[in-house]
Amino acid sequence: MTTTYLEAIRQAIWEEMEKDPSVFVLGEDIGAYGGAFKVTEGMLQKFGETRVIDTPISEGAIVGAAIGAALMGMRPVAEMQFIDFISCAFDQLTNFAAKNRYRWGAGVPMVVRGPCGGGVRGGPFHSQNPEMYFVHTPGLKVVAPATAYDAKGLLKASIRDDDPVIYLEHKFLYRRIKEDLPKDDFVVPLGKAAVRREGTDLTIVTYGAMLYPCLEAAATLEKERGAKAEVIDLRSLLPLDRETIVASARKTGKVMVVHEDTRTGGIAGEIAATINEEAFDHLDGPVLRVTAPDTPVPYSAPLEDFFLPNAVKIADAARKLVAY
Amino acid sequence: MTTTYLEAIRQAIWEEMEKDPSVFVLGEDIGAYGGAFKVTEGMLQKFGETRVIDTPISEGAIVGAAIGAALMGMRPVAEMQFIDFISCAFDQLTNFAAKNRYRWGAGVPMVVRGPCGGGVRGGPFHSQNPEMYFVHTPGLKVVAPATAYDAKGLLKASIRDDDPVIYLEHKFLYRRIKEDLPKDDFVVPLGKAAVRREGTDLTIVTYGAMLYPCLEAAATLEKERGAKAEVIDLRSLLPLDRETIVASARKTGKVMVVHEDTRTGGIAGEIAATINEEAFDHLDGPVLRVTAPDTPVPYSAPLEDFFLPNAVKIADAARKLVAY
Amino acid sequence: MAAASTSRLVPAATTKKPAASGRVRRPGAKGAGIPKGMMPPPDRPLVNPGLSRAQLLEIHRFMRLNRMLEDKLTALYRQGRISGGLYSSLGQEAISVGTAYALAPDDLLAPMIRNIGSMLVRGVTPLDFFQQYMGRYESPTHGKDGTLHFGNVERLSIIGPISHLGTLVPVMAGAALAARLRGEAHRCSLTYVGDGATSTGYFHEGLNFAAVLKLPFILVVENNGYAYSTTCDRQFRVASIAERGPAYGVASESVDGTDVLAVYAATQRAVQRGRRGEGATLLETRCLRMQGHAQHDDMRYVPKALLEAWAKRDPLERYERFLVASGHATPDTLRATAEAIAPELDAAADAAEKCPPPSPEETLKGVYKEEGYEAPWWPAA
Amino acid sequence: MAAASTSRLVPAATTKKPAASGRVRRPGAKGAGIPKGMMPPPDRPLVNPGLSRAQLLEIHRFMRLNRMLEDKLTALYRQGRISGGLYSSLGQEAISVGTAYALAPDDLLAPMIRNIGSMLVRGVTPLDFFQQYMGRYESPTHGKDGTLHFGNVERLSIIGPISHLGTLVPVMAGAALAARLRGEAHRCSLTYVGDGATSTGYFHEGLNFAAVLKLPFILVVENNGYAYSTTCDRQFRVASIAERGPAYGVASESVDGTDVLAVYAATQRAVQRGRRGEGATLLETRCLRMQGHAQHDDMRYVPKALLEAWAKRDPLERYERFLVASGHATPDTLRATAEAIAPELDAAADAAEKCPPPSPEETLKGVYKEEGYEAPWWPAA
Ligand SMILES: Cc1ncc(C[n+]2csc(CCOP(=O)(O)OP(=O)(O)O)c2C)c(N)n1
Ligand SMILES: Cc1ncc(C[n+]2csc(CCOP(=O)(O)OP(=O)(O)O)c2C)c(N)n1
Ligand SMILES: [Mg+2]
Ligand SMILES: [Mg+2]
Repeated sequence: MTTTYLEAIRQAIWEEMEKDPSVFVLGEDIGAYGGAFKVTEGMLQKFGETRVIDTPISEGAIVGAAIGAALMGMRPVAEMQFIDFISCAFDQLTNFAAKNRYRWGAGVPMVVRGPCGGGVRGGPFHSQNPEMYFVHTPGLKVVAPATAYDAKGLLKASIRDDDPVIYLEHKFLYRRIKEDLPKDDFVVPLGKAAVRREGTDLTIVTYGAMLYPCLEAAATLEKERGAKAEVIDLRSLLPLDRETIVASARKTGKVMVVHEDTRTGGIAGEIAATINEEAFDHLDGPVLRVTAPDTPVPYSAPLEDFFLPNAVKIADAARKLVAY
Repeated sequence: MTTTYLEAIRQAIWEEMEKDPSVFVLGEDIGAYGGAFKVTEGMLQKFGETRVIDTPISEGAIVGAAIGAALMGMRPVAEMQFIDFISCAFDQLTNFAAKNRYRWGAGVPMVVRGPCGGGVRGGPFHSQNPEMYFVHTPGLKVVAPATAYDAKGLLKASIRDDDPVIYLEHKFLYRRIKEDLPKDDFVVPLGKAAVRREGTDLTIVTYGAMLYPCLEAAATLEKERGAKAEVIDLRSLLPLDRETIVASARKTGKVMVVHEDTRTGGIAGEIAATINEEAFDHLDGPVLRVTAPDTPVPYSAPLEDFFLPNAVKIADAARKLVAY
Repeated sequence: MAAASTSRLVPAATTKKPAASGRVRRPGAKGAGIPKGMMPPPDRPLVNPGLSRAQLLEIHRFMRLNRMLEDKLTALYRQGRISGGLYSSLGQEAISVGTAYALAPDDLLAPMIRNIGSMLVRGVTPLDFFQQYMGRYESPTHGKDGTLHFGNVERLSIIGPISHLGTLVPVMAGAALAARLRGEAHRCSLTYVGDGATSTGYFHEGLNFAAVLKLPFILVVENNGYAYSTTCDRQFRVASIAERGPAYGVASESVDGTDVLAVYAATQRAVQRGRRGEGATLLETRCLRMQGHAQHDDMRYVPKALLEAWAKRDPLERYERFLVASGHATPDTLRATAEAIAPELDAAADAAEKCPPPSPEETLKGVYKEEGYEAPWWPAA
Repeated sequence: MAAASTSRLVPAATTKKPAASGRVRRPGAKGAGIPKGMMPPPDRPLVNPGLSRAQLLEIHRFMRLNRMLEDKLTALYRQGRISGGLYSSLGQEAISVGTAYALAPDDLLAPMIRNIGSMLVRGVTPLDFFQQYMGRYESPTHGKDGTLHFGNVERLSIIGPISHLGTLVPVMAGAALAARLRGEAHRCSLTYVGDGATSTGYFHEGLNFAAVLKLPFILVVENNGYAYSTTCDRQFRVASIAERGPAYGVASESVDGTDVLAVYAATQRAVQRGRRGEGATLLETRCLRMQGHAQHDDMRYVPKALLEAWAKRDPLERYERFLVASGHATPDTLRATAEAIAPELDAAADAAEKCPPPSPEETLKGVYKEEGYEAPWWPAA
């Protein structure tokens, strides 16, 4: 039976809660209602209200309480109704959760997850991609699955991880992406990228919902001019799989990075710097970027469509790079 | 009479308050006490408690109230006692202040300022460099002066600017840096870097307190092997003066970026990407980074000294790049 | 501060607690009843606090317009002619209209997502709303944001909200502070939070800030029983949010939010306190959210009996009964009001639909100040 | 929720307001007096709540140790032998010791920066503190953080603070929640905020969270009159933070923070409520910060008369007078306690100083879990 990206997330939580009594979930409307997107549907009935906790609208307390519980040996999974509201818990995440192990050695095994990303006309406050705020915070981990398999495997790995993980699930993929999943327990290790398409002429590095337009652009390029693009899906943003990126850069000599996040300070910069440092001599062209522009996410259709990277823009940049 | 970096900041606020009745200051202990670092000393006496407002310990309300006042046509200057506490106002800054003009056209002319940076054994929560959280937020501006002249001129420009500015003053420089300042009113425009030292062999891009070890390393290099390093002081991080960076990169062909901020997701990545995009053909070597490692800022002397970039580490990297 | 005498035990709550154990009732859950205190307050007769007939009828028109405008938006939404979030204020119109009507035009007002009525009172037109919900170029946001996410300080004294609940509390305290700094200390500042949003840190920081600085700030709590699916007993452990006034040293009051005249009068009292320099007011208004959280939500979790009880307290019908009973209107004149509004709304919706969307490149404009690109750009402002 | 009757005006404050106008008194300012309510509460006799002689003397020893340890740290600081922030609890020792002593060893405790006494009660040793303040490798943080910024959950049930005020409130609510989830519902959770930190959003979110979930959580407010230089009338508009209990539906109490037995007894009551499943307690303790905010602060802004009034209420001297008067000790035995502590502290400080600093490369370790690099690494834990 094929499983949607959303259902994969739900399964991961469900199975981990069955397996490990220290796992519990908390957040707004996650109990009786099953979550704004129904990710936690049925969990209240199954696990009871001690382990499925509807909270007040207090992101600072949700994350703060998760930290306290994690320090006590629990493995809380906190939901942000939309990931945009993680800004209200920014302080607890970046100062308390991220730095605790470094300071007095006590790890904070917790997951904060929520729907990110655009393409659903959500406007400036229901479409954000906040990954870089956390990628730039040593002590956190950040993952962003693109497939149902990874959604499940990465979430299980995140829950089992002994450090705090920000888990970014792309709402555009929730019901649009599905695949057959193995019946048996599996994890996708944090910090390992996946090569989604092998190639020799060009590397496209991406993650999250942008994987699909990248694959489409790669196919176009091959059809058009036989150029073979390698497509890397980062899956984890922190730790970043620099090895896979650098190896591909050395192989193809040409790299572009595609992200839905805004441009300045996006992860493309980090990747460009890494490639400069570790594969400069192999480069046959500049590391290019296809990203959202430096604006909030606009609401109306023509604007949001212009804002988001897509296969056409990616193919255009790829053509330029191939021809470089 | 020479003016310290700290006094320059004080003068900027003082003079703008004298000139423009819409300017006022708010924050914790800034009135009767004159601020934890005495930046607002004497202002309560001079301007009275309607314009010098001691607030409760509520960073979310300090910044929120500043936003409301700015929307009303005022020009609030809010102090964070240490810039580390800006995390508690992250949501108001990145969601309300940053996005308001884009959404319904009303600008939010305000400044949030506070002491940043390490080197004073402040530990993980009194030494942070939070610039990238804001550089990655379209709608904000971010400045980080390195000299007393810039401290004054940039702060005046920030207060007069019609958009929200995060003003990062480096506490290590407060009383260590001084210079003669012009008697007349002056501003340093936002978004313009300064070339602190001209050179042809190598470009070192930096900002804030790191300017000084960079200049020291440049001098060492020249003495040692006659290599002439150009040193660029960014001054503004957003908008970023890409022109000056790219022009220098085209001239020297070798660029390194030095920042006190942690490495992954630091501004060096953005600069590396920009140079790749706009000066790739001129590069004779990779864009290198000298930065703090990806850890919190440790407290004890041997650790903090190891954590911080310094002239020795910068010179080492520069030698490598020159020899590339 | 008074001297802290010796050990002084303050009772845990001044009134009945919502729940007696760590396990909390869930009204939607199987077999659960209606939590105490969710039923409507006693149905007292409406009392005219001294409004003229013209004013009374104007209030009526705004409430009717509020309702019909939202009905129209819902119809458009179902037809796929608008997208994004659509949040209803059905059953809460008396709160938006009653509070906004009690303000002077230059008092500062910030709506939350269910306060389309407040914005109507301020002079925002149906055309503005339709353009906004349709994401048109001439909308108050050039299509960059949706719903009620807009404002205009200069001409309408409206500050627009963002989605993040509670943020407006300190922002509007700051607006009141700014008015005082500008020598306009008479200008009060008013905004709204839901029962749910009282749990945000901003509620506390902002109200306390206003209290300490004695700002003429009015925080209206629309206690509509639910925050999305969450009932008040999962949100706070007090019987009424008005009980929090003393914790901040501000005046507080709780009124029946289905009685527009009671809401108006309570807001007036708060405004008067503000103008007299007596500081902030926390004003709770009680009601029930009569539709789902937003269009997608079938609110299965709301007990039928509760909806039925509150349906009898429909604020518009109550007010119309009062107007007729008090001789200010007849069923015919009331019907005429509605009949005049309907074609107006149809025309405005059609006009909005014909307006052009923004050009894609508009995306890049206006993040920072740009010469020649100045707000407000929308006709009504 | 109780039915919201009709318009119900709650009085603005249950007790005297701290200030009558938007302009607020500043005690440090020229000509200003001492704000009402800042003077010490009446000096009532201490009452033994049923502690044995051994316990009474143990409490005394902890208080004496608290004071002498801080004196020693101050001396070291002045000699340049420790660096970073040094915050004194002079005059507040009864609060740290009294609250911590009322807990069971497995109750969860999170100190704030002035609660070295609480940590002593828990079993952290002077050597640990000296190593920590000297940034030594064997300190509880390997030199990566300073002051009281450390904890140990497994063996001491201590969660360490960060600098950001208020953060611990929800964190410790979460710790109590976790205990309940683990079937250890008897474990209470206690932490501290200052008068200043009550203004943080976390105070509200965390206390409300604990209230709604009915957690056995005790929030001790150390109202020492000042937040850095800021007096309470700039921080809140209530006479006592205990007045905020009803706003959360939790028990609250205000006690004389210079009376260690009153603090102990009040904490015990809170613990008992927690263990009985009656939820959270907000416990205000009144005192004066008898030194500057930290070492650098000469606290010019604190009126002399205020300091003198509170100096007479020194918690240690008060307690010693009680012990002597009640026949539990003599001046000689009390002196002997101090004399036994002094060489202990000197030895610990010297020992710490001889310990090696961390190697520079330690900087890079332990950001994430690393095999073979597991806390706690310090001897006492
Ligand atoms: C800080 C924050 N967290 C979560 C949300 C998601 N959210 C939007 S509305 C809502 C419920 C609000 O309930 P209430 O405050 O009672 O207002 P009502 O919808 O009943 O008018 C939630 C949880 C948000 N907008 N902001
Ligand atoms: C969120 C936050 N804002 C500001 C500070 C800076 N700061 C440290 S202590 C302090 C005063 C605290 O006063 P109070 O809570 O009364 O505690 P006390 O020092 O009196 O014990 C301030 C403003 C901080 N640590 N955290
Ligand atoms: Mg509600
Ligand atoms: Mg204090």
